[in-house]
Amino acid sequence: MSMNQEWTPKIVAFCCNWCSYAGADLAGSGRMNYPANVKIIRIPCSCRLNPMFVLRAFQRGADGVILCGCHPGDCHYSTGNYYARRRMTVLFSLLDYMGIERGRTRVEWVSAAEGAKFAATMNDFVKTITELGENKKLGDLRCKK
Amino acid sequence: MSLTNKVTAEDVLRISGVDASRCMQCGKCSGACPNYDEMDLHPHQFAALLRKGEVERLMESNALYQCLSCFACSQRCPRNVEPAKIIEAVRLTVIRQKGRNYMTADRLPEKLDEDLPQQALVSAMRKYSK
Amino acid sequence: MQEMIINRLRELLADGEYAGVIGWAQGETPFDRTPNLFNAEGLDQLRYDSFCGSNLSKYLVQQASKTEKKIIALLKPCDCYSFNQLCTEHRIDRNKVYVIGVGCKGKIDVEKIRKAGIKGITGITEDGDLLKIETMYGEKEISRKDVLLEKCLACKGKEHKCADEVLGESEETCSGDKYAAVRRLEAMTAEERFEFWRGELSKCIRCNACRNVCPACSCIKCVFDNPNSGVQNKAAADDFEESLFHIIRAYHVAGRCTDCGECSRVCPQGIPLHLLNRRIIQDVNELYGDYQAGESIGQRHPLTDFTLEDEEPSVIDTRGGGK
Amino acid sequence: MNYSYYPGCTLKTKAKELDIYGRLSAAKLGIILEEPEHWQCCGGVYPQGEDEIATRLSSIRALAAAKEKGQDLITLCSACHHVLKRVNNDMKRNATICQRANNYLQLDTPYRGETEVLHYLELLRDRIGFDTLKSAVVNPLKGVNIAAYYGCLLLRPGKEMGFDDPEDPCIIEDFIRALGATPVKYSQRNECCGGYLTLENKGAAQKRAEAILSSAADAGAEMIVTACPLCLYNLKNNAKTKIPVKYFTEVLAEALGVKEEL
Amino acid sequence: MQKIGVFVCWCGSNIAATVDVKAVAQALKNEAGVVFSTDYQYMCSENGQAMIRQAIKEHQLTGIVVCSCSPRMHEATFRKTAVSAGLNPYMVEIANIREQCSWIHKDIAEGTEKAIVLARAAVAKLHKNAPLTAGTSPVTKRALVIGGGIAGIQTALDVADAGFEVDIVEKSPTIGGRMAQLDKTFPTLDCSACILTPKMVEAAQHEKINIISYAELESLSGFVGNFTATIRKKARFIDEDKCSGCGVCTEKCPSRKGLDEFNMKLNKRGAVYIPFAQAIPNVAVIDAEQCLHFRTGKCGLCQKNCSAGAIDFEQKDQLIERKYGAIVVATGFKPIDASAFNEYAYNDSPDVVTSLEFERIMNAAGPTKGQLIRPSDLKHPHEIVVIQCVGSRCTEDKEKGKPYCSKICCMYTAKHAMLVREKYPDVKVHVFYIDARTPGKNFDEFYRRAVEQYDVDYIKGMVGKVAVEGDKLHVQGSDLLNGEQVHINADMVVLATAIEPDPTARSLGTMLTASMDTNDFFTEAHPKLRPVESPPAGIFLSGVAQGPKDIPETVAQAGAAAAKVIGLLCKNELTCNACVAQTNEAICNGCSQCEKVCPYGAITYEDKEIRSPEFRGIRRIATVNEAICQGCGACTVTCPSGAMDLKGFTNSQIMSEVDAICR
Repeated sequence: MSMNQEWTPKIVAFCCNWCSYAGADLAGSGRMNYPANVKIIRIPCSCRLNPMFVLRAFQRGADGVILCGCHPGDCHYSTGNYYARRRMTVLFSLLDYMGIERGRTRVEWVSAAEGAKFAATMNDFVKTITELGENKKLGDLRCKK
Repeated sequence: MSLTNKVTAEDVLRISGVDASRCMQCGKCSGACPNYDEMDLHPHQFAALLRKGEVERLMESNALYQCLSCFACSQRCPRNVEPAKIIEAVRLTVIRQKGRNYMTADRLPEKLDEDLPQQALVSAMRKYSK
Repeated sequence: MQEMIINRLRELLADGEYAGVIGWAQGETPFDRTPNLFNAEGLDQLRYDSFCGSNLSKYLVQQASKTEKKIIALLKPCDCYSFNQLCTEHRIDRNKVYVIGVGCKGKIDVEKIRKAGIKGITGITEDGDLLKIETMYGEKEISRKDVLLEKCLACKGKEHKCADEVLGESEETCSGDKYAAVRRLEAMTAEERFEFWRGELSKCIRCNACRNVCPACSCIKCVFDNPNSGVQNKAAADDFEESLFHIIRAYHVAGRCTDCGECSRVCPQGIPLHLLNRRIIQDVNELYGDYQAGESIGQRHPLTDFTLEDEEPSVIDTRGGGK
Repeated sequence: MNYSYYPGCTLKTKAKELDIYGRLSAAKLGIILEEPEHWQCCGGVYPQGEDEIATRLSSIRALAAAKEKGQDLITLCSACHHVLKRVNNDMKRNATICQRANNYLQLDTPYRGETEVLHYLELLRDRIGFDTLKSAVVNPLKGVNIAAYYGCLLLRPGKEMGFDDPEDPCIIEDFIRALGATPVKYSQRNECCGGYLTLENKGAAQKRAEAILSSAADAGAEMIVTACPLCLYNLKNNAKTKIPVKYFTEVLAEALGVKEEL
Repeated sequence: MQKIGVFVCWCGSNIAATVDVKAVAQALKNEAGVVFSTDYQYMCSENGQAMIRQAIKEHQLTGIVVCSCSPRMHEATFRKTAVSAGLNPYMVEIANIREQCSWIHKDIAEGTEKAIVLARAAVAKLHKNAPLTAGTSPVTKRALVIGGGIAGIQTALDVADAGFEVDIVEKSPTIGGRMAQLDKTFPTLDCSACILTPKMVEAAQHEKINIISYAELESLSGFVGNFTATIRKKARFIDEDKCSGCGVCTEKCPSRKGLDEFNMKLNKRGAVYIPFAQAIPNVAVIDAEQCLHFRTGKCGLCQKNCSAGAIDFEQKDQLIERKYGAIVVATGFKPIDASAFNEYAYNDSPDVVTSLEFERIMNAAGPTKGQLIRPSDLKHPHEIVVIQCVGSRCTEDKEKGKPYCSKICCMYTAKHAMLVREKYPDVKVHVFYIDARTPGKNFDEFYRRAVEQYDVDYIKGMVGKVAVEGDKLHVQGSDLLNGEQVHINADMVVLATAIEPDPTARSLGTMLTASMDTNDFFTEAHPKLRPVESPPAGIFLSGVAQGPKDIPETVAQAGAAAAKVIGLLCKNELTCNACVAQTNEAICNGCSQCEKVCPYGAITYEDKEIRSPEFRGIRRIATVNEAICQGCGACTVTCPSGAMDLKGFTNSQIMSEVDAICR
């Protein structure tokens, strides 16, 4: 359905229900544009993001994965984002170590009041991923070639 | 005095790096100014007139040469407007124009006395001429 | 040493208080030592020498829960960390195991001897720091420290962290910076690192040896075997999945891996899998403070913990290392 | 401890006392001040215009030279301190100025504000400590009521200078106390003396100077100390009220017993 | 296999303008399991819902996907619709094609394509949904009010009058708060104490209210309806039950160095003191830092003279643990520290005072017994300057001050000016102001009265410098209207300082997980529609803790918070979250990692008999308390075997969404 067959990045954004999903809604009601490549998956808390979901997204052809959650200290469940912060740090570092482009994964804290930040973050992330180009490595870490 | 290039409020804002729109016209700058009585325009007016784009009025002001550069206005401004920077920027736009040096070296000797430190001369030349 | 252990075990097993001993027996090839459960009668078959590199702690997960009686385990200093970690995770009941710490001065990697060009090995005898190797082509010599197992070079020390009694002397065999290999990789460009890992992981045949030996991989049912996990695959469905397997495995044991090095030791393809885990250990220590999994029982590992001041994930962009 | 030291033009001519007593005292306190071989005048006025690059260069050269030696840069003259400190801030925080200045200078390694600029008084307070200074005093100035005159340049803008609370400074009072004298607080100590206008509008400068001196006199000051040559000139020459005005380094040298008659 | 119905909403033109809704409905027909797909102008309307109900029945749908606005808007609506047609409410998924699609995109092709992907993801997730039933949890019928000022007192009274138990925790030795320190109130000029103290007494005597003074919240756990609070009751070294408040101890105390907090530290008090005459509880307190007994081991005069035997030097802090159903934050404010504003000579002269200090000077029970005299020499002032907006309305990059308008200063300044002129017509009062902000009932009339009737000199402009010159305060400021710099030799200067949240607010906010703004005011759950609730359920806001306000606004908000609390406590039980964690016992290792990351302590372990292909026998298994679990999912990621999963957001549901999006 796209106008032309040029490559555009596929971005999966995991948003916690309480802050960032609401922030994305606010970006919407404020008519703040960001690219349509970004598709949001609602999770209850940033700590629900299993690293397996990130890898799965890449495996299935995503070019970038971003996690948005409440700011540290503001987690609806008190501590969820603190765990998410450590988990993603370790995961991203491991992917970096395996030679995957650093820019493909990101964590950003977006509150329910930060619609503008949500839109700006997505615009910036899409820009970064577009510059990085297609995700070849993670989909293409061919083992038998 | 005719200007070859018209100086705009944007020029002054750019040179000064100041955001004049933050000014709420509380007048604390002018209340703090130690040389208020010597000036025809006062610090808060520099922000206000700049907002209105009336740069020419500012450029013709005698206040440009009465400002002590003591930064009391900038220091005490509750909104970080820094009027001292606006005054300096306007002064720069004036002396950068042809024939608008406020002070020239040949005028200096008459003003000197024995004890006057270099600092006074250097700064005067820098402030009032190209 | 072996005699001393067997004699002590005979004493312990004499009154039937213990169900048996987890120790090493002769394997299929001359220098292979395989885990085995011994009773008093079978003790003659017990082996303890420089080839007993394997970590026995994982075998206690099943054995110790089978019987009411206590079981005796022979653990080298490094095995103790895995043992403690499994106790922390309630996979082993500490009260049901009598741990004999056995002395260790580093174990020998026969592959390294072969790689040094010594072929047709028929026998190996030790003479202090020197190994005398009988081959079909005559006797050769090689320095013992040159053929130690990879994991011995990252030795965590000679202390047994959980022993009820200790038999024999131990020596620390750590050689320099254990993160040296990790740092070498870090110093490469992203492209080079990617090529390195692609090269290594493409050798994987999904034999699951690493998973089966890993003391941290003690799950009743592995996520890769679980149809509901979303990552189930017996054999790789697509090419990405081998590496996915290793990334997920490394991540799953993050914070719990004691750096025992068994994964790399058993890999038939010689993939340096421990370099994945060791990088995570390095990260965790740098970012969240020094932590050694299995140092003691009951620790809270760094990924189940946090501080308010933890670094943001973007720290990776600015930290030294990766280019 | 070795520091780079930027004296500035005035200290080489009309304000020799400020410089010489500063050096003598530093030597007594075990501080080695190294004056770079080639330094240029800082210009005396901080160029507030964001597009003024050329007028910042002489300061940056001095700052970069200190960086080469791996030393902090010590200043004495208030004006030089003000200019160097703020230009250094620009090099740290204003990417455009930093880049444009470096384009001009073509240094071996670009200068990005790495040097720390310290005023002599900050050196005494933060590196040596007023307690240490106190114990080094041999001629305590007992019973002398000294008023500090801060002026503008050391204090403002407070956020950039980071020198002291610009509305309630205490560093010179603490300094006076360390020398055994009694500090006199008065309301005009951080108000401008009008020195810059001494050439243009002597009347205004006289009015400001008188306001300061009479306020200090009312508060019981017997002496005023300052760090600025222009302030010193103005307070001495343009006020009706007469109180001795001295450089702070002169009383420092006196208290440390290293004062020589010049 | 599910039988899924897809319903695409136009939302008038909100969606239909940038998403081809018919194309979306058409495209979804081709998805596996979708047996019905349609579009309609307003799905949330009665007609739209009827259409859904009919389709569910007609096509025997097992689940529905509604492509509409955010689930935060109408998920509950469509769940109810589903229930009324006999479906489980959790067999409903929403594809957010308005906020996250039509409203942010302009190109219709782009919008339509994205809407289809979002709808597909919802269908993919729905395939893995299972019917869920929510549990219930009981409600503890007691409220905790933190802060005993007028806000806390009013909320407590209203809740208690409805028949529920209320505990007030107050950190100082008495309730009353800032209002107790005020002399008169604007715009009526009635005496603050006269209207406040009856309320304090009422609270103290109310059988449902329990005042825990000199105490602070130490920790809090639990969730709405089921909070457990630990309260630290600080040792006051006085037995509250024995002390009669006679005050003999305060007279006998030889220590006179303590600063009287109630009088803004303008005078000294003894080490044992009662904050003010109408304090509640009317019980003394010992300031251990000043007390000679604690400092030297000697003295004990108070103890010797206490006929009630109430002095107890051995008293220790006491920890009280209690359960609550609701929590009200009423922590109030304090004036900012004026010492950062020495351009107004606050540090240089005792005759420069803040407005709250001035309030105490004007008060008959204050340090000067209500006499207007200067703190420095106790002389009567003849000229007073008030400076407004001290520390208010500053930009955030300024090193001092607050970015907001403190709201009450214009009015209390007019009050001060008026009171001075009324009592001492010989005193000139000048007020420097930027704007006189008086939007309130009878406020502007009040301010005008100060100008017209009392001849208060309002000068539009700010003061640049206050200089202490001899025994005068030289005030130099702008008169913007007359275009001149004015110089006033005043005898006193009053600083109308900004107010800021109480310093305990930040740590309390963290403890309650209640969000706060950058100025440490508590944030409302919704700025318009839920102004007295904090985002976490069961936490309510009362008074200035939420933002600057005057007394009537505070009282009104306190009542509103009370109404919300009563609404909650009326219920016998709350419906729990149905989306809770669940253990797959067949594969749980019992490794105890999930328990470590659970913020609610909802996970425990039991030895259970397990019969599965992998294991037969008794094994340690994790169990989730569904009433406690809030469904964050932290445990699911920590679980190495994947035995722990989150209902409604299962691993396979999320993975299906990922797959559908990346398809």
